[in-house]
Amino acid sequence: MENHQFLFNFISEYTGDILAGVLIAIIPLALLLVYALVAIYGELKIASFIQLKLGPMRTGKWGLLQPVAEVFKLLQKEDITPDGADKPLFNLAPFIIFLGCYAALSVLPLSSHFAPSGLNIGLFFIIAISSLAVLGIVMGGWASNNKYSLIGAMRSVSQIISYEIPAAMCILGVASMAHSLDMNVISAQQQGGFWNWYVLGGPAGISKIWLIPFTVVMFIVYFVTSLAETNRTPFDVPEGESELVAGYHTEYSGMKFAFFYLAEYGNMFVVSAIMTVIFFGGWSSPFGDFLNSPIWQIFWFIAKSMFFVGLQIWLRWTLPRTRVDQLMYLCWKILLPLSMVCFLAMALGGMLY
Amino acid sequence: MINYLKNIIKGFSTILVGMKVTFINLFRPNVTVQYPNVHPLVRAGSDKMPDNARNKLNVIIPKCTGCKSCEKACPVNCITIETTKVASIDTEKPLMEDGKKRVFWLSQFDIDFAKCCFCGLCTIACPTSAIVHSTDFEYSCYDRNELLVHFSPFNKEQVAEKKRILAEEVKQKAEKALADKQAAEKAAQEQNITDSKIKSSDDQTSANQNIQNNSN
Amino acid sequence: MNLEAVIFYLFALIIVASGGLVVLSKNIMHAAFALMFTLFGLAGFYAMLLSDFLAVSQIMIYVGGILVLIIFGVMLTSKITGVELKTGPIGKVNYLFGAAISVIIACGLSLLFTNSKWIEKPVDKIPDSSINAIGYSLLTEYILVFEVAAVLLLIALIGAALIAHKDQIIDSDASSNEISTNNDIKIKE
Amino acid sequence: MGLLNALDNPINADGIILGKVEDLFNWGRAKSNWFLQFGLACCAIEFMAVNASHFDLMRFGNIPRSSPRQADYIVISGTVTLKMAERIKILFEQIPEPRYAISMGSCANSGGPYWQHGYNVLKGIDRVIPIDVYIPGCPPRPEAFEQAVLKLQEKISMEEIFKKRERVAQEDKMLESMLKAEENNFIENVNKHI
Repeated sequence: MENHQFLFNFISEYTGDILAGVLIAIIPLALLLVYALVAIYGELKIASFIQLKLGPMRTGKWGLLQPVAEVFKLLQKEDITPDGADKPLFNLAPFIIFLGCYAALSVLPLSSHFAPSGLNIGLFFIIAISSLAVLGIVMGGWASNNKYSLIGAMRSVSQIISYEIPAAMCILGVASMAHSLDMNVISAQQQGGFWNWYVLGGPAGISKIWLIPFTVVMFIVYFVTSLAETNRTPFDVPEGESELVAGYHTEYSGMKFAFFYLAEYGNMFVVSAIMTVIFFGGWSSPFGDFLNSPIWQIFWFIAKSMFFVGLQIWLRWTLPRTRVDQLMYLCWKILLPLSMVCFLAMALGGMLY
Repeated sequence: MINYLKNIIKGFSTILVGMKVTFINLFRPNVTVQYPNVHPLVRAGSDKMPDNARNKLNVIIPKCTGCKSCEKACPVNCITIETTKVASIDTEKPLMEDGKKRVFWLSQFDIDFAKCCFCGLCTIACPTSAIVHSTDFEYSCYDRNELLVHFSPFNKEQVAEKKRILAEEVKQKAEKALADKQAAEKAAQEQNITDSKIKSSDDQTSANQNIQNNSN
Repeated sequence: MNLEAVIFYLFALIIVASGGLVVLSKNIMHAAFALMFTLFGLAGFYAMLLSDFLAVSQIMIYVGGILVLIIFGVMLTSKITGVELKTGPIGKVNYLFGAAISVIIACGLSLLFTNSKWIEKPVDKIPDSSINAIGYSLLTEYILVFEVAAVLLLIALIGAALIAHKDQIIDSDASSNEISTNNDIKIKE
Repeated sequence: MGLLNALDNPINADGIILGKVEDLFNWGRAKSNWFLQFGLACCAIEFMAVNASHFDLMRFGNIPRSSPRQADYIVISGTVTLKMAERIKILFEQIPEPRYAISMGSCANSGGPYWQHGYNVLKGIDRVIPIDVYIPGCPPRPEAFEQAVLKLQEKISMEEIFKKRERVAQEDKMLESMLKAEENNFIENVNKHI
């Protein structure tokens, strides 16, 4: 797609290139902040409804202002840096984690006419940049000078690095079918109804039916790895409250903790957006040309992503935490072979169609 | 190999079963009682305050005889009772609830709810069921001293006043006894002196009454 | 000075500053994390040279893989063995020695750069993506190198598995109480 | 011109802008209370009931946190033994300011059944940490706990942020002068004795 920089060109016509770049960069930030408020509220409410209770009710109507109150609260909290902590690293870690999540947002195509950065190797970039989160976690865990933080950080690193392999396999499978790493191109290929989505074998007509089981399994594998990469339940061993106090962010308070919180929810959105792009058609409407204008495409993209965020929250309040060795068993002995088999099938599909 | 695949399929299918359960729960009506809006006393039905709920203790002072059996029964000694005899010269003549004449003022009846373990032994021990569990549970406070509740109807000055009256009476009685003794000794000789003394004490009691009215 | 030059000098500043920190920092963890910024700056250079695939690979392999491994190693050794990982006092002679070596290397490199004849060629068309070209050349021209590297990695993988496996068999009595992985259970069966 | 004067000196009692900001900040702090997951004795069972579906403490914006660094208040739920008192003090000090504490039940309030003869029980948690709200009961009803949370929110929403700073500065000055006076006295005494 040539016109993914439509908005950038539009703004830079009236302002300078640098100013346009800054303005464009603010859009994902605003999206992230608004989304985080919605996601935190959604998490509290869904968790409560699943437990047959009500959740926040007394902050605004139905507790709608609860996340806002939390932001104001966190702004005022004392910012503690422990005495034995490694101060520069301790203070840098939350920003590194947040940077990873924010940089990943920069290549997501919200619509065919708007991606903050139309990188032609967007998928590869997202896999690479999400490793920044690992570094941030190690930094925070090590600098806290707290054994629980350190154990949490080590668990988190081993978990994320292991689960990156099946995740990369899934992304490679789709890339080999789409012959591209550009997220905008992949989204555009899946236009024309949900039958063309890669979770249902991609846009190849009726003869692709043999591929559908493999792509569906691939989607499930990616969903499981995405849970592990964002440290969500059932894979939240790095911050397991029953064993480690709060994992790698035990010693963080106030706004620095808020950054960890924000990055966790931001990463949830990023993995959901990747899932949307590579399996569920990205910004394309599920009903062919129905409501497929560039503005509606933003709606479809965010709606699909939020659906997967909701799915992650739903799963969090369903499953208990796994043990560390079970976690590794699942990754290396189940997800990796499954993703390899599916990758072979999808590569064959990519060669045929 | 077959076991491996079976294991995988079983794992995913059980996760789906769990998700089904939580999904059904997501749309079931909630069971929450919205406390400040729906007070448990007002709310009818199953969630009414139980009869034997161990809430704040209440002392019905007109019923209390000051027998101190609750103080003795209390396992944590959180009840402090002090009684003052009702002086016969006191113009206030209180009655018990059942119409009997009161013998003691309850000059002090304190329950320290910071120590109380709400076991209810005092309510069993009380012969007139003057001390009972009420339905009030909303009395948390910012200062611990507020939990020391004074049930006595008197404040400190009034208690001092009552004590003073009692002391006066005792003194009077002693004087009277002395006078009687003296009178017995000098029975036939000097009757005029005792008459004048009684007259002066009558003046004093009327003055006391005035003070009490002012303080009230 | 146009925008590209500004960005270039920005990246250069990042690389030089963080590289200096890597060398001069006494705390090894600080050095390792400073290395992250150096590698990021290099990735920025690759991106400016229109080789975006290389830039992202740089981030993925060096920042996401090798640096994490380094940090993991440092972390495990320092915290578990209780040894404070810091470089000791170096001494003036060593400083002089190191400075001399680095000056010589810098002079040599700059001589090499100024004297060698660089072919300057205008880019007639900015390629859409460098992935296609890299893929073609890997599977045609450099197929042997590619395969040899692959075989090497496979050998490394098998070797790692073998080492891990052997250790477990030898120490199975001692370590089975502490570490009970699924491997252990299978061996016992 | 009361309004304009108020704008001139916003720190004063009539400050409108800062007053509103203060209200907003107090609102945020009052409505979002994260509590430390921390139970001591039998009151903790009742505390669990408060958190569960029927009484749902989350309605008030109270979310459990497992690290004291991220908590806003601690609930002392149960008997505080002397050994545990030290730990509670450490935990409370690890909570970042502004921090609050709720004492739940008779044991925490004043030692409860052990206030006379419990040689190993702290006679009231307020001997170790400052308590904001005391809940009587053995154990208190869940509703009583919720009422205490409402009282805590009321207390937080009436706090001063900006004036407090001035007051603290004044108090510091007073303390300094007092210390100086004491020091002078001490020196005079020493001189006398010499």
